[in-house]
Amino acid sequence: MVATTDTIDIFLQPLGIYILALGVGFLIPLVYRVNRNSAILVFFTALLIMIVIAGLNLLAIINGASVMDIETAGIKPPFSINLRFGLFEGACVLAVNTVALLGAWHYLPRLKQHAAALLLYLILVMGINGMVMTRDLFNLFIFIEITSIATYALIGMERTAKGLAAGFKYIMATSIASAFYLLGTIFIYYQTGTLNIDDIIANQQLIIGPIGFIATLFILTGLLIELKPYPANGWGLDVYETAPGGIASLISVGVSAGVFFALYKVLPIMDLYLTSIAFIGGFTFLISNFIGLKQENTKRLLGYSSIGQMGLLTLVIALLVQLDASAHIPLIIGGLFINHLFAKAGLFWLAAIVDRKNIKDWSSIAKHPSLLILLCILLTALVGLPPFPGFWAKWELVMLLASEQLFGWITLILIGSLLEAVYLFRWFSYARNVESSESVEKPAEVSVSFLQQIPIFITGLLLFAIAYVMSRFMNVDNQLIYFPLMAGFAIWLIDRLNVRVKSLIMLLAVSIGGYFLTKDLEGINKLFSYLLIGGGILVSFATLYRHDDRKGFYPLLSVLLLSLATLLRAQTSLEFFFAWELMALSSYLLVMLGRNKQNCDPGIRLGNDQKNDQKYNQINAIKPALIYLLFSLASAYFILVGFAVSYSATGNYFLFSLGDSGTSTTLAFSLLAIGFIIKIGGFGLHIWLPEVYAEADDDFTAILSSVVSKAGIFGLIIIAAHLGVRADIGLNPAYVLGWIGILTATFGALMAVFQEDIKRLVAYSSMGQLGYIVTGVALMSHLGWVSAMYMTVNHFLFKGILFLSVAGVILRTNERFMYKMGGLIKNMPVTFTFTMIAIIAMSGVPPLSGYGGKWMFFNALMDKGWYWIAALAFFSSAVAFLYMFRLLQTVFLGQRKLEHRKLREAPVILLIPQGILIAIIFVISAYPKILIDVISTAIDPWISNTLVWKGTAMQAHYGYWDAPLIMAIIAGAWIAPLILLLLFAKTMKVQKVEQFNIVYAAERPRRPEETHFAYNFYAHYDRAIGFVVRPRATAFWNAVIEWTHSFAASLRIFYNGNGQTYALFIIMYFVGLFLVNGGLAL
Amino acid sequence: MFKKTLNTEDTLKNSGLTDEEQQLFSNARPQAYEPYPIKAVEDFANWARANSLWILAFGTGCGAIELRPLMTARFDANRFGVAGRPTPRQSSVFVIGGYASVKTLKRIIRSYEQMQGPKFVIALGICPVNGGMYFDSYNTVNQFDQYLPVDLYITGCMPRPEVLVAGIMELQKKIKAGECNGANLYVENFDWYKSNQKKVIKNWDMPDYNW
Amino acid sequence: MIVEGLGGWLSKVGNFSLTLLIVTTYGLLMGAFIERIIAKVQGRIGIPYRQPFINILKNFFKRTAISHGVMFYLGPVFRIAGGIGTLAFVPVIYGDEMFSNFSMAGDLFLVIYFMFFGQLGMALGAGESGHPYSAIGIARGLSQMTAYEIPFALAVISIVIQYDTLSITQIVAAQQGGWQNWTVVTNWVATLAAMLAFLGMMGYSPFDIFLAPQEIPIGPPTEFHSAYLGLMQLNRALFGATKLVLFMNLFFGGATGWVELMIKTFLIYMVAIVIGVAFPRFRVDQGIRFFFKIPTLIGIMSIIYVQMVLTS
Amino acid sequence: MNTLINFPISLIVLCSGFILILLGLWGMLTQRHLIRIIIGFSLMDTGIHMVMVSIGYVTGGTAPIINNAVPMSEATNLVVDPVPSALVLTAIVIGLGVTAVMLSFAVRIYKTHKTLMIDKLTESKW
Amino acid sequence: MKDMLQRLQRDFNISDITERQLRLTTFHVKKQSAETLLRELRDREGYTHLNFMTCIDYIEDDIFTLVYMLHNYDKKNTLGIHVNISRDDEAMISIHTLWAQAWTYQRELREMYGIRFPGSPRVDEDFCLEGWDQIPPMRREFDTKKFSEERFGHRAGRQSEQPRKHMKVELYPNRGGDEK
Repeated sequence: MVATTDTIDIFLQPLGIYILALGVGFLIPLVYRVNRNSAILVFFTALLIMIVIAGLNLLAIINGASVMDIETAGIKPPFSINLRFGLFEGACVLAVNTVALLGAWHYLPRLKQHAAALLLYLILVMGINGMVMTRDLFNLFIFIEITSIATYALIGMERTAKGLAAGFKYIMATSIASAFYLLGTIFIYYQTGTLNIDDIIANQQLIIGPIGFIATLFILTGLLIELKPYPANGWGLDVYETAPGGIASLISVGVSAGVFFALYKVLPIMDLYLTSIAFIGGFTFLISNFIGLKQENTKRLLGYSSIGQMGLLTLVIALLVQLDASAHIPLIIGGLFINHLFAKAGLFWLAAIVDRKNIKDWSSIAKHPSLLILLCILLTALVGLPPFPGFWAKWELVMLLASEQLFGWITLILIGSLLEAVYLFRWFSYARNVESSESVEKPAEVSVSFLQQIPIFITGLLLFAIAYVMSRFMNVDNQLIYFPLMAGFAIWLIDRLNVRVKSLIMLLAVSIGGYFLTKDLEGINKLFSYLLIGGGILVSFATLYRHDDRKGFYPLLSVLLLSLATLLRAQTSLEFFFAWELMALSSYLLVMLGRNKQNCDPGIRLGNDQKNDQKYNQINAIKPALIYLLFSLASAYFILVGFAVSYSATGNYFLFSLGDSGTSTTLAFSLLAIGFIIKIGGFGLHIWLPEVYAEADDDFTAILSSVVSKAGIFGLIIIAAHLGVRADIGLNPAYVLGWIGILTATFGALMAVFQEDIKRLVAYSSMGQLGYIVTGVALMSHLGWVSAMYMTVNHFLFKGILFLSVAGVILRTNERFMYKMGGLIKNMPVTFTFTMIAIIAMSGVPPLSGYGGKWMFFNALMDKGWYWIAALAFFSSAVAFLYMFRLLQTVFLGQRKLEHRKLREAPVILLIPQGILIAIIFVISAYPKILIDVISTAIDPWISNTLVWKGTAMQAHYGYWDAPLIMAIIAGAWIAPLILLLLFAKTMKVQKVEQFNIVYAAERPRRPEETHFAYNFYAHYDRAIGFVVRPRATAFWNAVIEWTHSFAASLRIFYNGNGQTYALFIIMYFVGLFLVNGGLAL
Repeated sequence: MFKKTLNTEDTLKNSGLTDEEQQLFSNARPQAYEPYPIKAVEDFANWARANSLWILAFGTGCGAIELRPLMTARFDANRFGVAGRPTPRQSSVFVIGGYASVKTLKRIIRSYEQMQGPKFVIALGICPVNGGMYFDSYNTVNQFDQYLPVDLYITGCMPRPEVLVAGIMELQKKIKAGECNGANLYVENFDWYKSNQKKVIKNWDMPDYNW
Repeated sequence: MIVEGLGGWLSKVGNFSLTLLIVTTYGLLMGAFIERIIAKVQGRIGIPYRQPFINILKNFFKRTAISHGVMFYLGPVFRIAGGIGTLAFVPVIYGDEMFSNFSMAGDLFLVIYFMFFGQLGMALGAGESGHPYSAIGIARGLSQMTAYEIPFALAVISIVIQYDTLSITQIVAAQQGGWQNWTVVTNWVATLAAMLAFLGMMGYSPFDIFLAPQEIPIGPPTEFHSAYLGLMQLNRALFGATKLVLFMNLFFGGATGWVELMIKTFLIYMVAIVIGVAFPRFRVDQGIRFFFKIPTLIGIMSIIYVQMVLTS
Repeated sequence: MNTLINFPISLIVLCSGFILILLGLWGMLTQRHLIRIIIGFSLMDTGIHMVMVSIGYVTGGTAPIINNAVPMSEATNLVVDPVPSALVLTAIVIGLGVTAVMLSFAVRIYKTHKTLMIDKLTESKW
Repeated sequence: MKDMLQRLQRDFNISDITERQLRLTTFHVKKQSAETLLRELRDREGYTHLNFMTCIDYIEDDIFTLVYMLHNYDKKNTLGIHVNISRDDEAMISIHTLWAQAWTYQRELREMYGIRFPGSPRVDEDFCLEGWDQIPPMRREFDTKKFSEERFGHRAGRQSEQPRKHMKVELYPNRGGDEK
């Protein structure tokens, strides 16, 4: 017994992997001849045991076992080759082997056709394991070559013309790289007399002079080339493009992992080159992601992403070593690496089973929810959104870099990540794109068996699991941040239930969850919790009006609402950022669930010619959703850097210590403010807003505008409270913020004036109203903040009403263009009344609640001496009348269309929340003190109270405002003439007439469409000052997009497909490295 | 206040309209109004009406040119409370400016029906009386009062503005005396007027009463 | 200004009703007077002084009417409520508690914003009439309003800076003690900008395109008649006079008695009339562009002027 | 001791090794025919092997057998380093393997493309 | 001018060339060649402006004479092209292809004379008369007086005078209206 356990113990040594691979490997052809299935069984058993070996050993090490050094032939190093199995090696091997097993599962249909294929696969895996574990330079070479040869052979087995050509280029390139490596190895040996890496490191003083320089350079070039740096990586891309998914995934994640690990091992002797390595990595990351923008071939796209990720890893490892921050390696490198490993492998397999060459043809999976979910999970992980490992790693990385003041690298990494998100999620957009019926060539539906999806599914699960483990490692104590995801998952489980049932369950769950999450908040957070959670649930109640199934809507909505709750709860910037990203992601997916009836090209060109109805009608939610995601990500990155700047100054993540940022305060404030402004849709950064609001589901737009946009306001107030007020920030950023706010308000209002689409109109209006709030926050005075909060509450109230009533109108008329409606007051008197009250409240006309906000705002502006802003605010609130009247006039008043005569009132479910909101408006209008007292209490901790009340009247430095009295006077002034009119009406014969009984003489009205003055309603205004609102921002961003794509196109001219060119680049790469690192000086 | 439910006898057929258009136009029958129950009030009201004659700015024929000088310095009808009004809703006096062709008659009827009572019609020139020089024209009506009630004729071809002023003063006298009941006349004999109108207007593609 | 008890409030309402009556009557009379002046310029006699009253009475004495719906009905009510409310918030006679109305409820800002109330309600009423001309007229009127709001807002901000208050009573108080203290003297730039805006506000030529009597018969009120029109005519007199009172208070030293008020408001009104009779009508986009150019520039200068000259 | 000391054989091997490497690289980069490229690779490979061998050579050294002729204490000076030779053996095997794979690729490429010119194999690019 | 007319005479066989006034010449042309002639005049001779087109009813000759009035801005003269069409077959080629505005005239002629212009836009819609249910009113066989009395009635007491007779009485009251 003892003996057997010993043998098992010995067998379970890491060395067992090699024994197993070689032994079983060469056994397989034999078994294969006997029985194919048993060969496969053996094959899988071998892979499984490899995992078990790696896993058990890793567990042992985690449990405190010492690092295992395995010597062969019984001789101590340096004279023997030896393997090392430490924490990093173990983790890497385990991950690679897991991917290999899943990959084999995925690739089995092809693998099982040849015994040799099975053998080669095993050898390949073993080679990778060897690369990771070996501590011998030459041995490393052998493992690299073993891996390469196995790869060549596997590639060659797919006898496609393209695959063979690519394979040959691959061989050429890697053989040159290996040659470099071998030369370097031998020179190192020449100088140090040893091949053992540890010995070499120990004796690195021996590596001197030109020979030492050349030797290290050779080794570095060899390894770097294997990692496919730009531009010497065309061959790698060709292989990614042409190799079958199973192989490509192993090359991308497995081989790269091995080589990367090898690089990590030799880095200690590469001190001289660390900067070069960092630059190469960063450059490759950035450029690959740039070029990815132009790529439409699925696998090549993945190739670019893969190369980019490896570039990022290279950059990070070089930086970490340079900064001597090896303590961060497990989290950052590990996180990024594992993230890349699983996500990329999963994507390659997904690409293989879906088998659509062009990403534009991926719409064929639009009706496969499981494939879509998998794609979404993997892409989300790859982009580094929560809760995946990449998110934590990126956070750690940025914080680390910030604390070292390396903002250049942060910028580069974030730009690269953003670009990557662009093309990856564009791919998702194509996949989500349901084909329209008129499309001529329809890609055939994909038929994918469930079994094929399992490996991918497992990668997804692993990603979640690892993410959780990572968050534990990062000391994220607050497990509640996962609550939204869990709730979402739970609700997803019941997604098959009746829509009413599940929506009610969702509402209930969110209410309970939201209550428990937010019950112990106080101050501003408490106030916002009423608004975001209470308001969110109230507005979400209206989603019940839809009868269709809405798969996925409710889980995502619960994630969104609960992530808002966790956002409010956040104590640290990490929690805040986590919730923020979760909110962005879930709202992106929710937007994407919106209008999806027609086919469209989700390419990210912005804006559209809205006068061109035909074209305009064809839009659907996919393109705006993508733009929304990108702007959200950009916003998140600004916030990330802002937090990082603050962290670099304070050294901790707590939100309340933001204010201690010292000299970095202004920078942190500006970055954070930009981030939130993007989310709010500030001037110049607003272009995502109208399209998203227009194309999202009508009820979800209400949530977006009235609830989600408040998250941005919340963030702004939080940073203003922590950074702006306490830390005595210089006035300038706040003043700039004030201008941004008021320009947003002005241009939002002006844009809204010229919209034909009802949702766009309300969207621009929403943007404009948020502009006032931003300026209010920027005032940094008590009155300013009270006005900002007051307007925030108001904005929630009337935007909720407006978007819900618009939803009702759209539901009934099935139209979005206002000129196609008209006269609906007869059918929908309640909706009209609600809309009218909301609009009067919004316009700021006394006595309704909007006036209070405007009054306090104006007084605060005057107090502060921001006169120009006050003038613009005045102007924009006047302009607001134009679009508000237009909304009422063209939709509810004027001539009703014949086909609209039979319309019914909007569903009661839509009206109930509106009614409640209206009631709140009236209460606040009559007794604003209720609300203002709450607000004032909430912000008193930050700014001392300056409000003066005289009875019911509020006193400011300049003016005074007595809301109940105003209400009474206006009621009196309104009722008196009404009575007069009613009296006189008694003396007359008043005839109720129909819509065409209007004044006409020469020609009588023929059709309501011709008689309804609605299209291009403000044509004269357009003639007068329309030039101000020509879509410059859109044009600018389009130019940015165009330029970026052209730039990307020009970056890839190196990839001409010729193997010799690629080889030349490799040699030039070496020469370049030689020159840059001072080769001539030797 | 609003008479929403009318029994079927009170409604008009509006047969000149398509089914779709039927729903767009009111089919209510116009109704006569009584004088105010108190005589003094009625007299006062008539006085006010007489001194505030708002003429509909619709020149139906050649006589329209004679209306223009009324407002000039020489005749200054403003003195009598006369003013032009571009919309029939607000006007109280309709001046038929001479001959009325069939095509114009249709517009005259529309505009007249859109005016709110009490409303007054002044027929200018000889043509509304008996066709005048257009007595044998294929498209000019010969007896205008067959189609609309006329409160006052001012004959001539054409009458000069002086006569018009005199006519307006005469009309004021009549209004003050409470004799101008054209609107009620029209309503009371509505079917007769309507049948006369329809006799000459062959393409009756409008509601029977243009509210 | 402290009002106590029900009796206090009732007398306040009573006083306000008196003010309302006086101002409306004055507005109507002034309208007739202006008409007569114009007639004299044109060599006519013009309407009798009683004519505006008769017109309104006539409209109320109409015996038939039509209704397009509830909003059509409420439109004129909103309109005149706007007029009455605006007057309620403006102190009419300086130093006279009786005619200070309800100005303790709100400040200048309230008055400016409440001016929109009537316009909005009227626009809704006209909208429900379903007449395209109404909609066109409103579209033009509202656009023009946004344009003249700019110089007006700038001028108001300028004087608010100057007097350091938003309270109309205090603004008037600061101008007491002789004509040299009037805003028109102390801050003539702001007054100039405001008077240019005033031209647009009054809706006389050259800025009367939104009424355009011939092209789009009378614009927004195309469909309104009888008692509706009567209310609107009342409001036109009332609201016009209120605006004059407001301008008088802000820029011309206010008034300490009714006679002073009448003289001052009449003269302010004459500005609009003189310009009105002398200039042809602007197209609406020309009008908007006009306000965005010189008046806005003057408005900007008025703030600079206040900051540089008056408060330094 | 020997004239050859001034002109060590290892240097000759080293130089010719480098020359072969460069020749091989030149061949790989300039020759468009696949077979010639493979030959270029072989040349380069051989060159590397020669370089490796020359590195381990000790002038006048003997075979790395530790016996009486070569005392343990002077082994490092007298004996040719055996490690490079051992490495070269492995490297040759690997080089052979790679060459074989390349040739098999060439065969298959000829079957699918009917050409052996590398500049015709540019299906995938950008 | 003369040259042109001669050429037209040669090519189009125009007849009855009459110089009505200074700068106004009229001539007749056959119905078949009328459109070609008009096109020629417009494109070659610079008669780019169609002043009007109208019709004369020669019921005695059983023809309608269509008149096309063309103007040359360079030469500042006008041509009247007369085309006789039979009253039995009152159809004419539409010239809206030459002058877009011609469709209005053609619509009017269609309404007033019943002349058909196949292909002319909206030619059958009402032009001046709305709901006309008689023969076209400008045809001379249409008795307007009878129609007017039937349709519009006749107010008693109206006296009608023959203008010629009446004027004689007016001018020579002494002689009882006798000229002598």
